[in-house]
Amino acid sequence: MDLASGRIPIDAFMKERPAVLAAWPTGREVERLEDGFACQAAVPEAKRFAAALDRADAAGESLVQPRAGVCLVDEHIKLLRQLEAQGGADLLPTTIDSYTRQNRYAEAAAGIEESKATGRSLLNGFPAVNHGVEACRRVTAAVGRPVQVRHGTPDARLLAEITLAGGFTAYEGGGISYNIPYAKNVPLDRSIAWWQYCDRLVGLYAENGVVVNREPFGPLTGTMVPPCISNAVAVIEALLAAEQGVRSISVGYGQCGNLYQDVAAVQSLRGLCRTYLERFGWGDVRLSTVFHQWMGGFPTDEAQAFAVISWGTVAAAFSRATKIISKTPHEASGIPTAEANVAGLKTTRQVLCMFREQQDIASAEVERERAQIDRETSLLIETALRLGEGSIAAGAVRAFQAGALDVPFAPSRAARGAVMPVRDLHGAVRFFDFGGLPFDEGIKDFHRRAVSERARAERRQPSFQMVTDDIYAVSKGRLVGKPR
Amino acid sequence: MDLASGRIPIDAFMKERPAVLAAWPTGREVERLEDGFACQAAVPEAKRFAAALDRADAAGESLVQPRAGVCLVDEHIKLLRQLEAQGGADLLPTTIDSYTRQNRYAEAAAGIEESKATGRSLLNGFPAVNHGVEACRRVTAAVGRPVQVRHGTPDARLLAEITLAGGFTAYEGGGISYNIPYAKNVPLDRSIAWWQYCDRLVGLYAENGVVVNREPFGPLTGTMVPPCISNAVAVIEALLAAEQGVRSISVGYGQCGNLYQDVAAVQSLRGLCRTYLERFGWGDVRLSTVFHQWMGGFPTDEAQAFAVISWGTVAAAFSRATKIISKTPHEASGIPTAEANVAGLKTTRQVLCMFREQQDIASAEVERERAQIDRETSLLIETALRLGEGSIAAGAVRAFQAGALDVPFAPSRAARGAVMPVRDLHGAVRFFDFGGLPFDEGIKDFHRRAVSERARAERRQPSFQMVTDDIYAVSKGRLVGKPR
Amino acid sequence: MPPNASQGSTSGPTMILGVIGADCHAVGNRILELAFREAGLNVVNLGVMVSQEEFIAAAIETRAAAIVVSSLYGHGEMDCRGFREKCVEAGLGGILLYVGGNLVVGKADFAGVEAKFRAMGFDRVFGPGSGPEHGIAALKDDLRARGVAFG
Amino acid sequence: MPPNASQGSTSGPTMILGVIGADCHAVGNRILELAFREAGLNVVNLGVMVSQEEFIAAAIETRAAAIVVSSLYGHGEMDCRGFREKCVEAGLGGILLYVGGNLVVGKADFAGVEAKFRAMGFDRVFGPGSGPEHGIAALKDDLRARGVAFG
Ligand code: B12
Ligand code: B12
Repeated sequence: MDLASGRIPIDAFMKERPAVLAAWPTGREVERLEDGFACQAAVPEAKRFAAALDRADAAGESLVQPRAGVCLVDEHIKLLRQLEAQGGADLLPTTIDSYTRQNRYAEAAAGIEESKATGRSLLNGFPAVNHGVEACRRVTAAVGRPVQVRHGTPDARLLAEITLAGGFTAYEGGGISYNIPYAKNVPLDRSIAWWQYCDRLVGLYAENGVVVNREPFGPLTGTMVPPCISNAVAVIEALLAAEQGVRSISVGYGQCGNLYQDVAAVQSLRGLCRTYLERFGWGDVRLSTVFHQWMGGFPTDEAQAFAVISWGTVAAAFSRATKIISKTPHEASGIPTAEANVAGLKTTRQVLCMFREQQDIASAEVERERAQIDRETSLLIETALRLGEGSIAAGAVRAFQAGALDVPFAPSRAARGAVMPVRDLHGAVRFFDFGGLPFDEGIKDFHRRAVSERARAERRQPSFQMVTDDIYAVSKGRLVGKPR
Repeated sequence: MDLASGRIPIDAFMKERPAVLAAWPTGREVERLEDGFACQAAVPEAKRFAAALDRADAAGESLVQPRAGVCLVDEHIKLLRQLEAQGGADLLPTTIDSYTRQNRYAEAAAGIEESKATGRSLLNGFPAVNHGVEACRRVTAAVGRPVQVRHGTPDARLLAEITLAGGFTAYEGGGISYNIPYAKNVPLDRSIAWWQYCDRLVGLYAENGVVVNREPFGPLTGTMVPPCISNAVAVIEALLAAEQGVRSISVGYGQCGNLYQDVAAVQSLRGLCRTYLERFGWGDVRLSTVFHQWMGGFPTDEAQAFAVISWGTVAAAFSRATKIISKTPHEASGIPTAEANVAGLKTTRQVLCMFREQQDIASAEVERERAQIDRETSLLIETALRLGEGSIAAGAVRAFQAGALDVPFAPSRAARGAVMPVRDLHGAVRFFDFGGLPFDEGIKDFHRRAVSERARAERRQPSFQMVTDDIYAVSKGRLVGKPR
Repeated sequence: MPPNASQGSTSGPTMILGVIGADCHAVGNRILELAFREAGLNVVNLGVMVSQEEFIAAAIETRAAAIVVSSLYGHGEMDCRGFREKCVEAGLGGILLYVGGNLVVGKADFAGVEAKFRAMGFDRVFGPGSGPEHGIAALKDDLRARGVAFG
Repeated sequence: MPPNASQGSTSGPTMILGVIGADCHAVGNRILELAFREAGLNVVNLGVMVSQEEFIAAAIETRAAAIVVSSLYGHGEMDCRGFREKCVEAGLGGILLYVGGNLVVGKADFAGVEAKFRAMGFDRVFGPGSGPEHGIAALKDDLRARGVAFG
């Protein structure tokens, strides 16, 4: 399927569909779209993701969701039940394994066999495509909370077909956010086109009366991504989703670390996304926000990890995000056990409930950061839109080609990888290298000043060493990386 | 010794001294004051508590100190070394057991014997009086950090004599703060007089060239103590200490829970204490502040306890306190193991280092709270000073007699126990019952409005049930207690 | 009745409440008093820092059906030793004896702690995390078994 | 040299660096490249998502002394199986083979993980928490033992 400008015509979608389903035998199970609509229509209100987010947003509450997925169906169900019952998760995940994410279903099949044989999960997630529709329905039926598919798949068309027909009521990802951080050789026009398919599919479900929530993956590479970059990508993906008929969108943000910048970033994200949706005539799309606890390297020590989890929750609480994605004390070591995941949820809930009632941080710092992020993000979005000459999708592709959109530390060749972030004196993420971003001198000066202020304080030149120090900082017990 | 008005004359002190030392055989070991001075003079600068606080204060850093003490000397040394080496504690404690605190040295002796016999600590702290001077010197010499005596002893004269001669460079407590929360039948004029003795002793050391830090116990009963009450007591005890010649004073505050109120309380405490010291001519006393992580009931779940520890550290970091007293994940269950104590230290350090570089919370909320606390605290202090007719000590005694100073949930008959705190809508601690506190209508109205605002939101009448809900709240995962 | 005890006016069975030894933890005691009273008991609360002798004297004087001991500070093991024997000597051999709180020094396996205090003659033992409701429920059962109902 | 690899200009011994399998974790790889290069090695970095075949082809082409494999995402065990055998087949039987990262799914006892990868023929195995400095120190020792010095 080619990059569409505007909504994919239904016949083009239907023409593409057989090839998608043919990619793996389980594709046959979802041939009749009506079966999927019927399955979704039977999901009770309490288990509908979009509805839960709307309720929380209206009540001004934050919901908590962990990440979790293991290879085998029964073990996965057991895991989700534990997270629900013991961890008190408001929303449940099903994290997909890395082979499935790369459409390497044969390798996933080998992983399933070996997991069965050895009795431990050899895959880092739940291979939903291999398991097929019935297994998905067993999973979504087995728990009392809404369940989302969380992954990192450039071509997630078959996965979407199977999991939506399987009763999952939310689907994470996007053509940019599930390519740039997750792939190496996938051209951006390909992944965006594939995700237009996914969004169109979700739009079809909506046309048939069932709203499935869509969530662009906010944190991107999770490593000091400046808020303007992740927010611009989130807004563009929200527009791309709305264009295909998606009715419920959650835009996400990965904690950068400075409280004021984090709070401002979430406020800015919500505000700008709402503005742009309205501008394009999709003002009636339900919008909510997601706050990811620290997505960079964690400390291996569990007591320190609990601190990082708590710290993220403080920022999440003050940012009034609709949903918080929680981490675990095992983060630095490996996929968490159910117990470690429950512990992360409990820490998160405790901090959330102790801070949630407190007054907003209405300080001048937040105002300043928000104005800055608004300005930078708008510039990035406007440039992409202009480059698209009427096509949002084409604009995104061309912006990345031109380096006018870029993501630090991205493995993908589709990103220029020329931008480089660094922390300022107070730990806010600034630009060390602007790459090809279309910033005016005012913006550039702001960042240069911030970086040189820190450099002076540390008596060293701004350099990549400073960035490296920052990358390690949190895992070594700091926010700002200090000279060795 | 009687309640002195002004500094105790040296001959009166010396007359009192033999009886103090006669209370337990180890008292004989400290007969020659010069031995103590010499021992203290030999303590290197790096291990002097007051100096460490001064350095931190000048650098704008916060030091971290745990609580810890076990019955036997070798075990206690091992414990402190672990807290230093693995926990990275900046300052070390020696927490004294409860029998010693009540001067029940015979029972402490039995505890020592049984601990030796069974191989586990049967006492909840280190019985320093029973162990004697040499043991204390072994403890303070065995570690590389300054060590403080932390206890809760109304009559701590002999303990002070022995531990100061034993090389401890800081001594917690005060005539009010170590009576009202820690005793039942000890008259306040007695405990204040005993603590005048302790302060005079510290003053004598200072006259002889060694500055020992003194720290009034800030949190009192640790249970929703309104900031004005604990701050007023802290300032009065600081004045009493300075009056006896103490040269280094740390005033402490126990976290109440609302971030803005907590930050404001520490700011107000430092400001008012400085003002009053100057007013009485002791402006050259070194002053620092202490922030106690949540002192009320903890959750039994350790993941939740880590959240409470982190939450306290956030408030501590933003309050810029000189010292943070850390809790542990075992808090709700029992005296922590060394490992649990290390975990608490690590969590604290991680949060501290991630927040410390961030900008101050300069919001209108903090300003408002600070003005309120300033006003209330000044009123309490002024009333006590007026009642004292020139004697700070007598003023404190009379204020408590009149109920013009009072502490919620105090076990002591020396407090009227008529004040009752409750949280407002945002979790700040307000007054539900003013008891006999000398507040004007303006102050009272402020609190009444805050309480009725919450009551309206919860659709119930303000009642003691609300207070009970608040007492349980943190241990049950909230800040503000909700109706059941 | 002991001079400093606070007493309610309910007509239900009488119980003695207090925190034993040199223990000054007052908050839980205050809440227990209210909760047991609300549940219909006639609570004689001796407050904190109560000796075995004071508990027993109050129980004799008020013909109490139960003594409810708290210990939070860790010395519970030492403070509670010989309590049942003293009760027997005082002619209170059959009185219900409850104990709860943070009974020993350190975070301990509760089963071991319970066994220890049961062996000392306590009828019921409650660890960290148990609230008044657990004590009240137990007291209802145990008193009903002795033919006394309340609440 | 493979088309997408980045290579430094140092004259030290050559090593191949990359993240194996379907693994996209790019940050550590970037830092390792810099660190090994600073230590004096000629680093050929294949980046993320590298197959065994690509590693081996690059090693042959550049006559590398060592292959340094990262695996972060948990599938390391499956991805690394047979690597040594493939090296032997390709005539690289003696090449140093290092692996590091979060090698298996879950928080695992490191000794077990190490044994597993040693048995697969890796010369050195590094777990979570090991940084470039550990790899560099080991490489110095191992290459010195083979008569090659650098840095
Ligand atoms: C950032 C991050 C991401 C980013 C990566 C962005 C990018 N493209 O680079 C995003 C969000 C995209 C991501 C995705 C995923 N991630 Co990830 N991620 C992390 C995280 C938080 C930090 C990694 C990092 O950058 N660290 C900083 C760098 C400097 O450290 P490093 O990567 O560990 O590398 C150092 C060492 O490992 C060592 N080292 C590495 N190799 C070698 C070799 C030798 C010889 C030596 C000596 C040393 C050495 O030196 C390196 C430099 O210091 C880690 C957890 C953590 N560490 O805290 C999880 C983690 C690695 N991810 C994990 C997983 C499972 C995934 C996903 C599968 C799904 C998910 N849960 O979201 C996908 C993977 C998709 C795929 N196909 O690979 C797991 C792996 C679990 C396991 N092994 O059991 C981890 C451990 C988190 C967890 N506990 O669940 N992730
Ligand atoms: C507040 C507090 C203080 C305050 C007390 C103020 C006051 N006068 O009341 C201050 C700061 C003064 C204090 C001092 C000390 N404390 Co203190 N304190 C606490 C803390 C944090 C909360 C206690 C509290 O009020 N909880 C709220 C109330 C509602 O709960 P509660 O007291 O647990 O009571 C409930 C239950 O236990 C139960 N219960 C109690 N008895 C019974 C009986 C029955 C039959 C039943 C069914 C239930 C029941 O019901 C009660 C109501 O819900 C606890 C730790 C915790 N729980 O988080 C430590 C704790 C009790 N303290 C402890 C210690 C050691 C001390 C000190 C010796 C020294 C120190 N470390 O500072 C001194 C004691 C001095 C002395 N002579 O007693 C330890 C005890 C350790 C142990 N057992 O191994 C604890 C557990 C902290 C710790 N982990 O180290 N403390």
